Amino acid sequence: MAWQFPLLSLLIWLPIVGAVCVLLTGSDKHAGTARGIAILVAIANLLLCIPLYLGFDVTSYAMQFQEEHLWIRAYQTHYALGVDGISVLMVILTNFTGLLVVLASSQTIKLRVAQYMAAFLTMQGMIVGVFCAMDAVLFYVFWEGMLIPMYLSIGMWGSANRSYASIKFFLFTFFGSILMLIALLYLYNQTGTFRIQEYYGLPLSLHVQKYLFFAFLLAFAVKVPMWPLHTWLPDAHTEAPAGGSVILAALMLKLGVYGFLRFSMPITPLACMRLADFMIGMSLIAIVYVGLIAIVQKDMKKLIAYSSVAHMGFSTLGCFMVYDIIRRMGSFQDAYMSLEGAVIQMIAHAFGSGAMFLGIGLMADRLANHSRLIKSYGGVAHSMPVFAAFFMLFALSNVGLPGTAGFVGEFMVIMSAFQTHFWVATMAALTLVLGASYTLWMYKRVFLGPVTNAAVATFKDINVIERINYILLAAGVFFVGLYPLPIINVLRVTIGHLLLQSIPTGLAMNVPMGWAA
Amino acid sequence: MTISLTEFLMLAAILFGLGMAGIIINRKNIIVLLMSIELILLAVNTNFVAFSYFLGNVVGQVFVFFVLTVAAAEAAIGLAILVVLYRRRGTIEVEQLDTLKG
Amino acid sequence: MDQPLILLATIIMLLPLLGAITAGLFGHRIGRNATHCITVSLVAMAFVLSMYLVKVMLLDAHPAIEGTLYTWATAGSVQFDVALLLDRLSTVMLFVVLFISLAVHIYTIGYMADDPGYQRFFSYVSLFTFAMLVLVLANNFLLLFFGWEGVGLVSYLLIGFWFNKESANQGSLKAFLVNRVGDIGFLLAIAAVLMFFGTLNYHAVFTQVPQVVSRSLALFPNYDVPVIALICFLLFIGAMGKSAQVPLHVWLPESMEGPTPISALIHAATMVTAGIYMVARMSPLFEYAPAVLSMILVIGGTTAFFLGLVALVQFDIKRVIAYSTISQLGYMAVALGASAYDAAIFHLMTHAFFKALLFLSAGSVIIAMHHEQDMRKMGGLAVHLPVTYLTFVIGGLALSAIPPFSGFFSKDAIIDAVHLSTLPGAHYAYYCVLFGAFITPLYTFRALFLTFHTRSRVEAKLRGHIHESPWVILIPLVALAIPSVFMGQMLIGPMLFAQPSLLGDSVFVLPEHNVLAQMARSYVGASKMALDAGMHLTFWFAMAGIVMAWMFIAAHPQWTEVLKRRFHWVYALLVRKFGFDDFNHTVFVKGTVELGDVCYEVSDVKLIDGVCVNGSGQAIGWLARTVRYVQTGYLYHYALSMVIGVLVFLLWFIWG
Amino acid sequence: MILHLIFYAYALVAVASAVMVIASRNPVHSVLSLVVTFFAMAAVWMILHAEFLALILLLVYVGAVMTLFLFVVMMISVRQESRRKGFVRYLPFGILIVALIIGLVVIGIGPERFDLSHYPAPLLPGADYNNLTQLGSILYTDYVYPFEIAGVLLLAAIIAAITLAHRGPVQRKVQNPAAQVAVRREDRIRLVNMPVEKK
Repeated sequence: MAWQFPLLSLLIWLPIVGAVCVLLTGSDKHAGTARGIAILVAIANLLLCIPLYLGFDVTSYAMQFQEEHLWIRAYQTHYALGVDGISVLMVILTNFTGLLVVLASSQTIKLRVAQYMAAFLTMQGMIVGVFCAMDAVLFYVFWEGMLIPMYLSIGMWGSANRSYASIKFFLFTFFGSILMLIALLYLYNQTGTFRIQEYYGLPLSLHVQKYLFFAFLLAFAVKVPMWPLHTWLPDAHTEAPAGGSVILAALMLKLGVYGFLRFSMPITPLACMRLADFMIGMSLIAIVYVGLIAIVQKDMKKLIAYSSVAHMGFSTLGCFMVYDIIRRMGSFQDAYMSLEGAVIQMIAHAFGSGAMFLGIGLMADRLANHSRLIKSYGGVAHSMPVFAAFFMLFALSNVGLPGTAGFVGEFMVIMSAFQTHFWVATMAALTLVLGASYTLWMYKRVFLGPVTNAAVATFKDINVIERINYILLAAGVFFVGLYPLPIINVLRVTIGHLLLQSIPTGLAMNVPMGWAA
Repeated sequence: MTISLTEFLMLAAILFGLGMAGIIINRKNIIVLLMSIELILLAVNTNFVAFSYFLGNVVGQVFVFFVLTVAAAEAAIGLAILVVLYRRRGTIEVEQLDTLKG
Repeated sequence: MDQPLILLATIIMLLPLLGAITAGLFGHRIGRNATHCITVSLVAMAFVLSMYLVKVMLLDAHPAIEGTLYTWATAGSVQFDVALLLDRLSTVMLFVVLFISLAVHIYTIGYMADDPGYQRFFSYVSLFTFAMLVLVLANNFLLLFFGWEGVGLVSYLLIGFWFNKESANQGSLKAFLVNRVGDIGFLLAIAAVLMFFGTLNYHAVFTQVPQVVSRSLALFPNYDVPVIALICFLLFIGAMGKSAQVPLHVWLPESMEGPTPISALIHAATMVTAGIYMVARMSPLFEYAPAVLSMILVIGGTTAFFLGLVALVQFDIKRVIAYSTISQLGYMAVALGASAYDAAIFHLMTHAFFKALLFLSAGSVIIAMHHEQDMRKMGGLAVHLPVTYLTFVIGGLALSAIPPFSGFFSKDAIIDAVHLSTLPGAHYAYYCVLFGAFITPLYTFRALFLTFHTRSRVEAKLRGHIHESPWVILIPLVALAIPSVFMGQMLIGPMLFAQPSLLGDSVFVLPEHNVLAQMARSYVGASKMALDAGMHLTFWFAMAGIVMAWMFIAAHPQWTEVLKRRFHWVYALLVRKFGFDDFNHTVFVKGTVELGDVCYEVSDVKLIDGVCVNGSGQAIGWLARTVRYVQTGYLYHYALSMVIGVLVFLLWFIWG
Repeated sequence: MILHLIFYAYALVAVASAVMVIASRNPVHSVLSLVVTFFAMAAVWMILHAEFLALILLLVYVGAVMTLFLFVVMMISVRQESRRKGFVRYLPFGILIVALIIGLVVIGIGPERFDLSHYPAPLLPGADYNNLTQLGSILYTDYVYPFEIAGVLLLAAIIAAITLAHRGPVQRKVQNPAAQVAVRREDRIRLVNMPVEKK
């Protein structure tokens, strides 16, 4: 193989090396330098995504930009990287979000700036690593490595109850991933390799597949998070600094769904098919039950955290509906929409909830006691009209209004849900009302009405950097909402291939031939 | 030579059991504990020697050699610790040494 | 987009958007005058361009054309396009929307003159126009839904325009949420269409109807529902939300918290009629779902009659008109149910003009009264506001279906059509709309008399400050008054009875449902119809309504009190609006919050977090605390445990 | 037969003295009993033709280790009267345990598995047989590394024992003039306000 420019490696290691550089600036005496380096690194990384996107061949389902070096000979572990249609999008999203977080934090964080920036750059690199890894051990290393900076960021820059939240976060996620490690080791024993691709289509019995499925499920369901493993999220979100909340919401939750797509579905297709109804049920609970919970929240961050759970419910729903759809509709084509919806929902949710967390963070920073309680606000639109307008846009994306990013995924998933069952679709569609209720009711109480807290009247509207941030996000929201086709083009072939791999032969036999286009 | 292996092993077993009993019964003097341990080791060594003889394999004796070495070292250090302990706490009664109590 | 007409339609659609963006993003930089100049001229331009489309499509009878702007998304074999459909129905709607939007834009210059959110308001109104045009011009369900939600959003923003007012915020939220309930139905309907037709394009769907008619879907085990009926039922739920049909009408009265221009534009003329438009557009589907048509008849009739009653006891001038709007929407729904889609659209048009007129006149009154909307504090204003009075009277007469005003023709057609309909529920609907014809003038003229006649009850500090409104307000009034008078007469022939009718093949009616064709046989021409009005029961009902209003309000106000006392329970029922609001508030609002609380406090915090998460942590702590007593620290205990271990191993060795 | 007699005699001595080790009231007696046990067992080892180890046992254990025990026991004066406390109480339990273990072991190693038919006694070695040579030839070839490690271990034990027991120069009385000169007033004196009269 001819030498190739190691783009993916660069995307992973540039921020991590950058983080080391930032750390070298040391104490807060050089905070400005630290911010500058961090922003430069983040921008450079986002720029690197351009050749990634342009060089990506959308007509091929193969892993692209592959890199492979032997890592540990004894266990045949490789430093193997590569991206397909799903992960290339997630990598771009990660770098986009990374830049936003660094920009936003450069305004709000005043204490231990270098360390903060370093933590977030490291996290960014690790997350890119997770999305690129083609080797199970490498994947696992990045997967767990990511927790450390996150844990630190919650524990050090979080608010009052941070130690409880950070420990809860760590234990939950770690507990889940341990079982995943066992599953990976089992697969290694079966195949003698850690290459994830080799695990696809292994002739495992249903019994074994079920065990593997639940091992993976625990790891991914905690990350997503699915009901009832979701309770770490509100705590982590509430206590994390604004940047941490954004990374959590925009990226970490996506890892769960990504895991389902990368591991659960192709490796244990039979179990996925058997347990699809169970997963659909859990997703619906997440959508309806957690939506109800979000309505009564008094803390804005908690509210958005719960809404994240509800929104990610759509992603998991989209993933696990494909089996029923193919069974009901008898055609492969109909399942595309479900998976496309799931992936787009992930991207859309990153924009919407990420922006809202940023907004809540910057409001709380303007308040002396950093309160995030809804009742501490009221009438913010009077003092921050531009911010209120932006926030409305993101709230609407959260509500899933057509034309915004939030709509696309929800629409596709509901459309597909109808093909599984009428009542599944109805339950999922309840989010139209529930989502609007919690988001807009919060908006009403925080932004509208007369100013009730004197401090709110003195709020300054957002400054240039914050405005840039929001313009970027708004562009994302509109782009995905109004013209999702470029994203779908990237996804299409990959999703088709994924479907081929994830459909058990038994089910495929009932499907008329000719779908394997 | 008509003494069978069993007889040696039984002797060793009795010594072993007595060593055990010494550890359990003795509540007062930690030195007796150490001595009980020596008894147990003696029993083990006897087993080694007996098997070595009956199997015609001299390696068993080599092991006894090492066990003796280690036991000597253990006794020396154990006694040193004991002395220090006595200096610190003024007692070597087993019942009073419960710092590790959970 | 090769066809120039589609290009033109696109431009028409985008012009208001351009205005909205300019006003929204740069409004404060370019100032008030520039803002209204830009937005008004852009809408005017769009209106002028739409006149050309009216000529081409309606007068020259150009066949319907479609054009794709771009592909929004694909999924497997399905392709979602952003594409426009230009046919007779959409052209008619285009014209109505742009006409009223233009009038409202101009009116706004005067009405909002001293409001700090001037630019924002223009931005919203233009944005609304854009969304409404998207809704009207869409050629597929997806784009329809885009417009549908778009108008809902702008409606939400505009009701809550004065966001300092708690009631406005409450009203806007309520409007959005109730609309969303309808949208659930709409979205599910779209899903059903996609599932069974494999496409969302109107034309493709409608041509496949005969193949799908026989299919059914199992909602419950062993309970199958015909697909078409299910789709239509769900679609109509969407329409109920948007067009304020019982029981999803509750948001419309509260939407009156918004500024009056938008009450005229959104909550009377255009957005609320989107549901009617949608059902008419989907007539090829609804025609195959007679059960749903019956349901529409019943719901429409109920809405038309019972919510008209509520208008009788309102004292807020805008709320009276709002309930009247609901009632009139009920009429349109009844027409839809009777398969008289043309009549429904006809009434939609006339209603758009005269109801916008009424609202704008009411707005003129409100401006004059310095934002006082309570009719108990008005009275005798006719002297001070002659032009407003005149236009209000015209609007009122049109609404009351007095010949030769436009409302007479459309409403009479509906009543006749439902009379001829043979569907189950048609009788009920007929009596509802018939008695509705009596109620309508009653509340309209009650409002008229209370406001303009009777003795002045204006507060002392306002007296002497009441002036007629400026010309920017009066011009739209006059502009709307003219069609309110003549439109019915002009259009009834071409719209209902001509072959082909004005809407042509945009709507589809099965021969056995075609009541308009039956009516056409006895149609004698518009002027004759107006002259013959005296032969109809409805006319006398309407006259009786006016007379009664005069008796009870103007001539003998004390009679009202007697009635109120005699029928106090009826009065209470009406004042409570049949208890819909109370019911919704107790069951849905409080119920949801309670349910959420239970889910959160009990299930999430106590059960999952308390018992499972923290509980497992505590269990481990408890276990450790217990187990640590094993660790006595005594050597002989450890030795004992070792001995026991040895014993176990021995046992295993010997008998294992 | 004579060998049997010798064996049982020594075995008896070993067991009896072992009982004395754990049952004796006086630790000095315990130590001496242990010495007797070692002697008896050395004789048993002799029967097993482990001459070298038997001698080592006597020289190293009895000569060095047990002496050390004796030193320590004598150095640390243990109150005699408390020694018996609890002994009787735990005695039945201890006997039970020991009986169980011995019983089980005896069952495990009973004649049905380990008698002469299973493990016949080896032939008597020739006249040139030398236990010392045989042991040494293995110890210094195959087991030279463990042997070295054992040496290091002993060294470590010596050092450890010395370090542990060494008291260090605690009795020195040294003055630090610098510290004495550098002392400040507030280090030594604290003035407090107190009420003249207590209430």
